[in-house]
Amino acid sequence: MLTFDRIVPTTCPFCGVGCQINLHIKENRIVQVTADFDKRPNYGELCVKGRFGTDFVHHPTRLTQPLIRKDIVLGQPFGKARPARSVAEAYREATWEEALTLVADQLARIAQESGGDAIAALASAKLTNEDNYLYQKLFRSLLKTNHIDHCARLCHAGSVVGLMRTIASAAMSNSIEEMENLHTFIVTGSNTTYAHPVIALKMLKAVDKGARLIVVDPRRIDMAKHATLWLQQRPGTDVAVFQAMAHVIVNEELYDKAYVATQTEGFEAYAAHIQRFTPEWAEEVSGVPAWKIREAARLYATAPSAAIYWGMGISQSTHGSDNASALVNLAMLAGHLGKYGGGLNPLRGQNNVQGCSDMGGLPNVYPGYQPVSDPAVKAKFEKLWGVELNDRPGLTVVEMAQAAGEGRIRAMYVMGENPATSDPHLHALYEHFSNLDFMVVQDIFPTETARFAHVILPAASWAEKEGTFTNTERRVQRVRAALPPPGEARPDLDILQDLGRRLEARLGVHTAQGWNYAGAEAVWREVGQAASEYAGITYQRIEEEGVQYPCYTEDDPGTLYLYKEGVPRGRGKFWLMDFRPPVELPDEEYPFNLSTGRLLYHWHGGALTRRSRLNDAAPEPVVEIHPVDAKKLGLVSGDLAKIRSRRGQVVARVRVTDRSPIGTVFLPMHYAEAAANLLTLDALDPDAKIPDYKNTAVAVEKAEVANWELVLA
Amino acid sequence: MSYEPVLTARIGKIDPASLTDYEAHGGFQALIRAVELGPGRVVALMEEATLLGRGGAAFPAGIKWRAVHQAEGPKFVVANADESEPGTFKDRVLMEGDPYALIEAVILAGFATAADKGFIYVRGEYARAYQRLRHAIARCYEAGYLGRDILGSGFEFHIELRRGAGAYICGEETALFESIEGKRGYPRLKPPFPTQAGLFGRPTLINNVETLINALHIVLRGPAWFNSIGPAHSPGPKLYPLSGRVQRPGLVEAPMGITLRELIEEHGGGVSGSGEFRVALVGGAAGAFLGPDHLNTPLDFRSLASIGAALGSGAVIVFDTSVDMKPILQRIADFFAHESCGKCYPCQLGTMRQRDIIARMVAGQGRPGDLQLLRDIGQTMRDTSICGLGQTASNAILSAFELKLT
Amino acid sequence: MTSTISLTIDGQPVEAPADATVLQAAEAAGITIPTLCHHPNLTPPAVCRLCVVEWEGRRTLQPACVTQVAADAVIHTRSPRVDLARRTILEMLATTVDLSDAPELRAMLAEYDAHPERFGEDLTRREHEVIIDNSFFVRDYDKCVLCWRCVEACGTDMEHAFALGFSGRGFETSIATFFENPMPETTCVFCGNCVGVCPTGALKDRRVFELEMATDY
Amino acid sequence: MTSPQTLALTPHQEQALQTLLRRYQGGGQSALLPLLHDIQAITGWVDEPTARAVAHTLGIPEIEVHNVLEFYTLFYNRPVGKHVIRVCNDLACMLAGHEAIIRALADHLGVPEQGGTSADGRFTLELHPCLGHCELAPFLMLDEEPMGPVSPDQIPDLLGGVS
Repeated sequence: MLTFDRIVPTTCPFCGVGCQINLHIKENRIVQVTADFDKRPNYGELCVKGRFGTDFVHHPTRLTQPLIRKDIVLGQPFGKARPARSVAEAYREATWEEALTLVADQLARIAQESGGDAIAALASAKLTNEDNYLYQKLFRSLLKTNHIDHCARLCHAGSVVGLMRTIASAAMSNSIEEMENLHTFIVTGSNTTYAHPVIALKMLKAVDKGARLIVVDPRRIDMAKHATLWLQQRPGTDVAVFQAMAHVIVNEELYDKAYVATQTEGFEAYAAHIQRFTPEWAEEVSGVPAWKIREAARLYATAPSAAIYWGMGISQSTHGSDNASALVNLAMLAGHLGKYGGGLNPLRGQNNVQGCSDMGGLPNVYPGYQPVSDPAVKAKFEKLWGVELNDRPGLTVVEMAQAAGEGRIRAMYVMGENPATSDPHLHALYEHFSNLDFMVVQDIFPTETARFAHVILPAASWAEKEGTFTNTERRVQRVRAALPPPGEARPDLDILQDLGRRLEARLGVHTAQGWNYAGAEAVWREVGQAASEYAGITYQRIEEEGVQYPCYTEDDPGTLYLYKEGVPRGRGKFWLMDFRPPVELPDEEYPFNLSTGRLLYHWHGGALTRRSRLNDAAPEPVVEIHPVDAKKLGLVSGDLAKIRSRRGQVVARVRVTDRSPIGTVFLPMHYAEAAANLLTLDALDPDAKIPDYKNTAVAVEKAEVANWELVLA
Repeated sequence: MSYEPVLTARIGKIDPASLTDYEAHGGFQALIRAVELGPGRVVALMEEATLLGRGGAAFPAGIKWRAVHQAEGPKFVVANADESEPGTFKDRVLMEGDPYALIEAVILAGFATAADKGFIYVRGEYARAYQRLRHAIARCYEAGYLGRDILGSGFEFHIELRRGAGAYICGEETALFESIEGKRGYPRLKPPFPTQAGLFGRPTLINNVETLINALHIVLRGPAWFNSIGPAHSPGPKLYPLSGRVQRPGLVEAPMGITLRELIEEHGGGVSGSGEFRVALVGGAAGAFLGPDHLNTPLDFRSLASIGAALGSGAVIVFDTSVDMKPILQRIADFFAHESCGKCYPCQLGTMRQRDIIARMVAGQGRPGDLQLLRDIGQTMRDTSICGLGQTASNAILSAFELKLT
Repeated sequence: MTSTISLTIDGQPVEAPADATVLQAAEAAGITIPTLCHHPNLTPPAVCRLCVVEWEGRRTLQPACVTQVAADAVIHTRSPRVDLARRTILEMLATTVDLSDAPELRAMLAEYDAHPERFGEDLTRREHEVIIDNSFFVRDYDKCVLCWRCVEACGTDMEHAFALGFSGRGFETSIATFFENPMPETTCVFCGNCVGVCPTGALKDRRVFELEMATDY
Repeated sequence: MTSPQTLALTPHQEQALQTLLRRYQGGGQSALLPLLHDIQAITGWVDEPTARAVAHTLGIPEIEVHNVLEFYTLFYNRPVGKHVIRVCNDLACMLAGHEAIIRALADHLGVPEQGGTSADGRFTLELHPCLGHCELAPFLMLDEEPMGPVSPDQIPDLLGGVS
């Protein structure tokens, strides 16, 4: 029997469920992951990623030394960012002193030449709250730029806008522990068993106990098997289905009259507006039988309490904000807000996407969603940080890249993100990046994005540093250093503080706190000063189990579900919208719809999971094609297929399956060698600035050669 | 020999396929009577008759009928026809020779308890009984004894005939439910009991075939008649499947409490083989060996319990003095090792260890502590097994050692 | 709120909720009852029978993990009958499977003065090849005590994957996949929740297994 | 299970099997034993693809079919002879000389006395726990046909009369 050197409790680094795990360490390697059966939120349950996928931290391609482009000589001008074929060939090892001197010099120079608005920074949904807080503070306080964003833009921006404009709060309202006891619930645009496996288990327990599940999804996802009703809408027709449900709820007078009267506004106009969205009309548009829409509306509206859960399928759309607003309308009609087992619940994709947004990793808000454009807020932060601040909201992820292409952004700093896989229309992105005067990537692996950097800074992984993550249910949980970082890699907090000290010296700016925090805990205490909803959460309190914000004081137990006292906006606003089809529809030249998404065995851009044994379970890109389409194309499982859009092409292995409807092919987003985003388009939701990852017109044909060149190797 | 058989009266006299023949010999008179009396009165009759369950556990049938009668629907009646106890063939003879009687009894039980549906679970190996029941059920539907508005009573009832598939354990009532539900025949934990939560989690009346057939006669002839047969504590007619070394093996119907000697001498024509009685296994593999000292012990529930044995199914297998008992014990041990379902540890492990130890003893390689091991295993199985299989799996073997049969 | 009842456990007066199990009532009173198949997050299968207790007036010993308390019950968690049953079960288990990876069970063997060797050597054992058919975990059914935890975790108690079930029956039962296919060809999603609940090392992270092999030889 | 084996069905059997599966569509787990009995009446045993089809037909997890096939001795998930002879080897039949019957069958079929399938695949000999015909000992069942008491010299005729 093996004995371990130590067992370190921490938070899983993958999805937003935030499972509590124990790392069993032997000779500084993670050899086993377990979970305690009495600990929230997962109570001992894990998925394949959490239990078996953390070995990426030991992958031989970990960055262990600062790297600088070989052609850069200190003190000399150097060229634009352009992709290196191989990190090993194009970079030389450098000392931290040399690398950070270079970074500080260049950022200071560009800030002085063109102003802070020429600098953009990507924060990271993978990193800790403390990392992200300090990161945005560094760019805001020293470089005076609000061009700070992160990949939440690409996943839930539609949800955030849809929720903010109706109820003025974007977090998941209810909690994981309620899921086992649901009465009725809707799951839409969420392949929960893949993307949030442990949450799916709680939902299935509810179904076993008799809960009624309504799945609204074009794909035959596993949850559909367990559904009381499965509404299989045509891709991109979500609004039609939800508006028709609202039509039924209003016209059959199933709505919560007291709630609507006292807690909402705009009902009359809304009720009039939705008259044309009849179930029969919706059947025409979406393909969902009118009777099913009626039945779903009745099940949802007449339940004593009913929850709505959604994922990327709702938000990743050029009408993502409308999709989310349509769901808000339903919840307000039925009065399912502010109760146990109800609510509006966007399932957050990444381990700390909630926290990164909370910490101000967004272009328009400081920590705690306090607008940068609000003079009172600006004054508050100027006082707290002791520096002058910029009140112009910054650019979003895709806009930043586009601005780089136009020369308005000259420098980019990317910490723990990989836009060169996750952004839409990658060919355009590559061109934009290649126009940057200076680019820094701080990461644990030489990612696809790192190939554009002038300087690459090696960071500690999640298992090698202290801090906190905030899970999808707003629970702030501890992350602990279980291992030393490899080589000279350093925790992000150390790197940022070192850089902060250098920038202060060069720019002659001095923040009140300086850049010598005693550790992650000290940073977290400052977060509490910056935003009161975290003030009651201390490291001491979350030693054993996390606490759900809002939590204002140390004796505040935290918040299980939101809106008990009404929504933050005061009255919820019914949002009027029309049905808009997807931007790009299949046509003769590109006859199929491409939907992108996730697999169980991989996560996000694959930077981590492709470097773990998870890759053994799903080693190559696979495109799912419906049997009817496959027959037409002469394809069988195991063939190779070329998928072309107006923007690019990839080759993937064919799997014939009826999981997607006829006419839709599905490609996972995790494979750099067949990056789905080479195909997607960068048209954006007008409000949320989120691209549509679920509707791209493509052509599919048989391919003979895969030609997969593994960028990772 | 004043006793006139009732349970087996029609067997051999009627065509088992013929409903009219059955009706001509008193068939469906009990059901007609029951409909006249009404469910409450039928249940009361069952309570007044001291009918102890004939499957082996000797639980008072009236208590079960009352409990299910009072339970809220939907509810079920199940005929346990999974007769698998070695030496036992009584239910087979009843079903093959008089299949309509079982069907009538199930309908009657369903009527009395206001059940929604009946199941007859027939042992998988009993192909002939299954075919005859299947035929008979179809005839009963045609004749209106099954389906809607039976005998004009307004009562609707259906019977589904099920086949086992080779598992002794499915004679255990909750394992039988699992089997009908399409699962492995694992016995359930009790409580809850079948009358509370049985088949498909609903209140269920489950009786052995012989028990159900007795109900027909209790309704027709009355509890007083029933209680007057045999000993007062466990009265009524009883079927004794008699086999082994007797001159005339076969199914014997006699008043409860007949002695072993009467059974062998008067019904079985005496011991065969050497002609000299050595021992009898009473109650099948789950029962116990009785030696010459017990030839005059009445074969009823209480009398046998008082000497540490059990009537069980009533099966009696006779051994004469020429029989080598070692392979017999080995066979009993093998039987339980083969038939343990494997759910609970004491039985899963104990039946195999018992088999291993008997095997080495039979092979002349026994170890000094082996008998103690068998006793420890036996007590552990009896004390901790989930169901009757494990609880009784050592009885016969330990009783054989008591009688020094080896 | 359920009502509270009084009973006696090991001569000690105990108060317990009326719907508590004997195991819960005893634990609350600070009395330890050994368990094996019982797991707080899973439906108790009550198959191991190691938690049996003697309940005065009841014919058989009662499994504490599933038996509900009753007013005025007099219960003994240790008695000659209880100890004999636990010892015999443990001895039979130890002569059937490899308990080298089950320290809690080995401690129980010592506590109950179990002597598996008294059963002799010529016994039927359950022997299986180690199954290494995926990158995540190995299955070493030599060490499997058939506690059912993995099957329950794979089924409705946790994962709803239904990849695990049973082959054979009785002593010859083994945990198996559909037609004993390799894991990757089943409905397994490699959540490893089965590994997480396995009490004897029969299911093990492949890295741990490989490290042990490397150290052992 | 060693090498996976599959059923070789005639077109007629295949059609009967498909008809059966349609009849049981959506039947749920409670229909599992009846369906398996009905399938075996056509095919003799249940191979992996058929077991999978059973699960899909009834709408239950595949593993439940495996669990049941493995538990019940009358269900077979590996090939079995066209005819199955089950000889009772329990107490009453032992006392009536079942050994001679088994020996005669084993000799005739060329299979071990513990049971097995004849080389031509026509017969499988099985020893079976008490078949509940103790008054007819020694007893055997040829497929579903009960036979007893039988004597060893009847065996050749008995087998010769089978198609």
